[in-house]
Amino acid sequence: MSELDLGFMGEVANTPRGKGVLLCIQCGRCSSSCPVARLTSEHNPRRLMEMVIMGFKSEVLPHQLPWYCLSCFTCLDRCPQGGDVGEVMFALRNLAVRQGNIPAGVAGQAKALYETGRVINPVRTALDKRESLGLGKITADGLEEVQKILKKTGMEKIIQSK
Amino acid sequence: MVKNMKYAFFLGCLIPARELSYEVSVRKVLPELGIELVDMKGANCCAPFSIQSVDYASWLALAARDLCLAEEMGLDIMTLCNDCYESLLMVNTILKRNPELKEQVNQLLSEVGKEYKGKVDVKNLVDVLYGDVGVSKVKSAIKEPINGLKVGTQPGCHLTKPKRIHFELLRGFNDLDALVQATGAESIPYERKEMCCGGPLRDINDDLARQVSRQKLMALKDAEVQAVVTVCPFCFLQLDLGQLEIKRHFSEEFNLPVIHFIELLRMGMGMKLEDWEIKAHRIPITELLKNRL
Amino acid sequence: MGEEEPRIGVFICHCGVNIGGVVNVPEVVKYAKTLPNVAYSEDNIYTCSEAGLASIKEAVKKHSLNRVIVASCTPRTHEPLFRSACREAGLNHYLFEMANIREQCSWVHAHQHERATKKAKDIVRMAVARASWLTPLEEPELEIKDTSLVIGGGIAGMTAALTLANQGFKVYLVEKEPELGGNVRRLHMLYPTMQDTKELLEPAIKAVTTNKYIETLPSTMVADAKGYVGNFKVTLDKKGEKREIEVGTIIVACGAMNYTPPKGLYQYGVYPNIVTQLEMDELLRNGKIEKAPERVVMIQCVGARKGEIRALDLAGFPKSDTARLLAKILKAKKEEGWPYCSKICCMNAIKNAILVKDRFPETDVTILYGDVRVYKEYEDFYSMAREKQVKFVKHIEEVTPEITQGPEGKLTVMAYDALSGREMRLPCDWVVLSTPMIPHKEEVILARMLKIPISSDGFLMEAHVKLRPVDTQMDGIFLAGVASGPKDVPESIISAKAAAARAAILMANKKMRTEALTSVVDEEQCIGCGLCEEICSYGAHYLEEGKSHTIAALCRGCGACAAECPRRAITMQHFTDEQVLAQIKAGLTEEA
Amino acid sequence: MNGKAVLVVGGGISGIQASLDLASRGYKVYLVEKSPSIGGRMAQLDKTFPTMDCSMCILAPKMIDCSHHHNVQLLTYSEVKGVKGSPGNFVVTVLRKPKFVDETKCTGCGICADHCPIEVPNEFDEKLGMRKAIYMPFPQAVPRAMTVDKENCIECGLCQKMCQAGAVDLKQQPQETELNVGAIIVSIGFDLFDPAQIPTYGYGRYKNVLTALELERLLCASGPTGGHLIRPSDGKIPRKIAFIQCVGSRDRRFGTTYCSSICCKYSVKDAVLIREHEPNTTVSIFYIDLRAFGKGFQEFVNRAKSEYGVRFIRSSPGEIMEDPATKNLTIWYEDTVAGRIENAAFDLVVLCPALVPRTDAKELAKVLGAGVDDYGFFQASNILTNPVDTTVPGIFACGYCLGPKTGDIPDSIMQGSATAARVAEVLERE
Repeated sequence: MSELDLGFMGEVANTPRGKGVLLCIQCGRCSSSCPVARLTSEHNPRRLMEMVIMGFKSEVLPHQLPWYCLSCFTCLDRCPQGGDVGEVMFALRNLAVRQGNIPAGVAGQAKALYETGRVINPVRTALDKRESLGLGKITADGLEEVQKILKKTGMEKIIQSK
Repeated sequence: MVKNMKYAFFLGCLIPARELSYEVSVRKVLPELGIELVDMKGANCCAPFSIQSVDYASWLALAARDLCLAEEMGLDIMTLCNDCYESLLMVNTILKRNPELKEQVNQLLSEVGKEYKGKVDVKNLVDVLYGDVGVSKVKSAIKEPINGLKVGTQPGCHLTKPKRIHFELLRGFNDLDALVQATGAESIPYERKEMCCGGPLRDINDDLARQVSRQKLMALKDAEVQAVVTVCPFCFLQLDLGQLEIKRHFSEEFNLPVIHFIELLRMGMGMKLEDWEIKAHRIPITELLKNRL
Repeated sequence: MGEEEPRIGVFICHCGVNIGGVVNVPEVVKYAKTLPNVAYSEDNIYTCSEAGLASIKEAVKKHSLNRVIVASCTPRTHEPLFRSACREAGLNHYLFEMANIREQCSWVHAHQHERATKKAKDIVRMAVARASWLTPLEEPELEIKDTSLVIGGGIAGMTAALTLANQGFKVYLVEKEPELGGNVRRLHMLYPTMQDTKELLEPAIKAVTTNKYIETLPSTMVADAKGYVGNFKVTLDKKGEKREIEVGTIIVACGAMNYTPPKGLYQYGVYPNIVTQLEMDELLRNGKIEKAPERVVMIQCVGARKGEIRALDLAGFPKSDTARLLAKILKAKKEEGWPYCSKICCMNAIKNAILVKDRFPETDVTILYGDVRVYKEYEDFYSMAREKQVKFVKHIEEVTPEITQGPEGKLTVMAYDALSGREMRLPCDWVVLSTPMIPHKEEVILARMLKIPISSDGFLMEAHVKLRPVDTQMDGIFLAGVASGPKDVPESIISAKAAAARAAILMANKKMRTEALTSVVDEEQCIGCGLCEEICSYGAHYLEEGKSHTIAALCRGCGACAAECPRRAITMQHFTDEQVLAQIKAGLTEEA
Repeated sequence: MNGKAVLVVGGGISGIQASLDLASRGYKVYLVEKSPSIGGRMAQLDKTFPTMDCSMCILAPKMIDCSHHHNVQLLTYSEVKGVKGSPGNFVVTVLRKPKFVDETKCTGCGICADHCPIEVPNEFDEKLGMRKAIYMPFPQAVPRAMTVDKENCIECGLCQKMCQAGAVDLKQQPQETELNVGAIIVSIGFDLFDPAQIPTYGYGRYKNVLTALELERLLCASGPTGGHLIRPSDGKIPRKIAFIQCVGSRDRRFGTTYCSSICCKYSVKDAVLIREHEPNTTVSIFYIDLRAFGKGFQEFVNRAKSEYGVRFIRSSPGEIMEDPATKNLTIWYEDTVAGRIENAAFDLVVLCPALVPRTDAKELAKVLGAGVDDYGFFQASNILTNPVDTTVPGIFACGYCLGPKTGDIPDSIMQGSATAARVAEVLERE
């Protein structure tokens, strides 16, 4: 039995995308609508909200739980309380990242973003193909500004720490 | 009234890197319908969901920077990818409604000499075709109707959800179907149309991502459609490439061709696909469209 | 039998398909016509409809009927209607008889059409036999005194008193405590407006005490009550000083009390910082919680929604010793808890949670619930609490939360979170128990005195739980506030106003007629044994000069005295031996 | 009779109670009702908890009392169009819509309806049954007179020809009447939230998804199926039935954030009735919080569980899907206590929609100058101390038009009596 964190719900609720957790009445419309929850018992957005409310911080943040969400926003449409479960997931992932819990795929995209200004970059053959089709060049015109912004927001640090 | 048919064209990351055929078709078809596309020089990644998961402020600032570029161009944005669309649209909506947040974001942007003013709108390919061009004009542009083809459409989550954002803009769930019908093809209703393709779980839990796609494909198969029509390049990738992966992992074969909507429209307008474009589909479309290719 | 030959009209109702779908109604009509003294018979789709009633009136005139029988549903709901139709046709309404062929026939034999039809004929035959013996009766007219007694000076009692006084009726307002205000006095603030209770009470008390029509009698109990609707004689007792008043109506607003758990239940009374919501309210009001607690845990439904009271225990209402019986049940319930939902505890807990949060924003307030029953707009109050970061946790109620005390007096609640399936350890500084509102002893004594039955939950019973929620089975006595079950302030006020409205009807009319269905003592036969006085639950018999007499206004026509009388000196009007025996005989006779 | 008059708007149970209390107290009462008959929602119900009395059977005597009472004047098929004046002296304009039938002549025999060639869905039966263009909404209607529904009437004149009482008058004109009253009571009741607004539940698309009020009509012996519980798609007896709570209630998306207060309770009642009707039919109730407050309800829930085997599942389902071939329904839900996401097939699904203000509540409020609350219900002048006063002196409200003030029948009756008390307080003071 893990120790409950008294302030976890407040911590989540105080983030820009996490306020919805306070609206949750645990009705289960999100979980029964969630395409992932229907496939695996590991993911259950309703239970995740309950764990946040109760303060099971150590069971939520270091694990894969918030990363199962597809962000398909079905729950946002169906939540009768406007609890924005899918949005709260972003709040949880933001907090998880700050604890160092970031899946490799996401970390890779973030890194690419910082280094190139884009999360996906073309391979050599694609570049050649573009040229042969007369499509415009992919430039890095905005990169410098992107890096400045990411430094300012502190995301650069997160990227470098990985 | 003549609508402003000129857009700042936001390509995003995935399309220019991996789905050139989509880009080519858009560049061929839209001018024919009177849409002028102006490339956005210096645009950065929209900050999709993966980036939003890392940091909130970075998302707002990066998307706002793209919006600033469009403001400088004096044009509304048109996106192809649903991820780009939702990201830019949400930030645009949030910042327009929240002056305090706008102030904070502008503080970040001042670092790079930009200021978000909230003067442009964000649209998607479907919005532009449905709202600006109009179904009737699309229909009249069809020279070789795709008669007899039964398709299931995949508008993709972020074209329609959350409803409170999209419905306010009067952008509906059935816009894509109306456009598909205009090409002569038949849009068959199927269960779980609103369901996600599974793509966002790629690289996080590939197995689950495939299982979600599989559910979607099974529903499409049950409705006896001949092909899936997508708008979002991620949906396309997940459902097209995904079928090969499902075959590998579940030994289950759907053989359901996946087509970008713009390709359907292009063929209907009498512009044939080129060989490399046909081959860009991992599930072959040659059998299905043999008379048109 | 009356002087003229009986001419009976029999009206048989289809009740849509309720009866007509099972019983062959036309056949019963045909059969009825063959019975002795039946002059006319017909069927109606709905005899209770305006058309049906018009048809009865027409037939009475056209066929010179002097008895009317309607074979349809239950007299409980429909007899008054048909009786008034008879009256309008110029017939004494005691010459009307009802045969129930729905509840007692078509509904219970829905799949046996033929046998149901035969039974319907039997029932009609019995009614016809009885009807031949019916005699016209006159209903006594009673004077109604236009003064009222309101028992209980809480918010409901004060509201009822003011409502009557505002209409110009003299009201005696009796309160056992030295001050008015009742349960609300003990509260700090009222949900959902978070209004100070003083703002509610002070104007009300002032309005009551300055009203020239209201005589407020604090520190006073009702010692005895006699009489009947319109003419109650009540003895009041103010610390031994007795006084008798006469009133026309009585409104019982005697309130209820908060359940205090027995020592040891949820460690109540064992550890100091375990209190009820009411006690927490007082602590907050008096600023007794000085240091910000780290966490406050509230537990809902302590002693509520638990245990079973069998309705049988209270059925009947025997005169013998209701108070003792009830005391026994009350005691039993204290151990087991009360079976009902007390309705207001969820909002009360939320109110206190908000008060704690407002005072100590950093304090964690966790409410363990089974169901959050924040009905009506209180849902918004619940949302408000959640937005203030009060935590609501559905715990597995079957597992009683375990409360232990640590070294520095710190409490720990162990419970199961039903919705995450995890065991929770909740260290806390306070445990607050939400306990139900329960009936109190005075209520039981009053019930006995006023002869009002008690429902299975221990509260005073309404005349009809659905249709007559503030009336009692005793004419002229009404219920207001929580005496009939848990209510919050606005609900109590509404019920008090409703009770006042019902009482005002009687007093404004200044007189009323009562049932003629009463017992009559044949003084020649009576030996003055007093058995009837003893058996009567309503106090309708008294002995004078060695003979029993009936107070018609109190007699409910139950017939217990007639059955008990060793000399057969008591006759129940409208249920005479001749009438009943004729009916039974007809029942035992085979269909002709 | 003390010569003072009161207007009661809305002839449901609370309006009826207010009217009877006032009339018995000696006031002249004008009872205005929009539809052809008084009776309101209670008339539509099958049985009432906990006595399981047939709702109509206990209501009908009160309705008839109203029509017989020498102090009550019924103005059915009528609407309030204007109000002037002040407490003690209101002048009210009432529009009497033409019934095209002379109420004083009509005996309600129904021969006209037998011959009317036009059939339309009956609103009283929640459109599950049919009525004619000349009709009586239900057999126990008060006043017992026919009404011509001019929107659907083809003016063939058959009704006029068949009526032996000469009551049909197709040329009847609307009439405006002015009433002088001392006080006004509003008791116009509620409407149901349209469940089609929650598309994932398929109401309106799936034939076997019903509202609870539609179910009441199906269970009622005088309903469109004669009390046979059959499902609309194929007339078969449903063997698995589900109730879904909070359809539109407790929902911020539609502004209906309140709890409708009655759905949990009537669902348990309906479940028990169904089990008594069809012992081989199972019933599951999907709920969020089971709000069985009020006298006797918790005990009733316990009995429903133990004696009747009704299943209670703590869950608000995400969606319902229909099998196009069998029209059976699959509910996707999470048993939140077990933490399992499941789907289960049902033959019939009953949605319990939120109770919302009447569509014309705002208009009436405007005519009266009375305030409405955030939801559109009539606003009480002080929810604690004056719960049945509107914001206008001399105008009172009772029943569900005040919002879900616990809302069930006894509460509506208490409020009806309470408004009668308030009226007397105001009128006697002068």
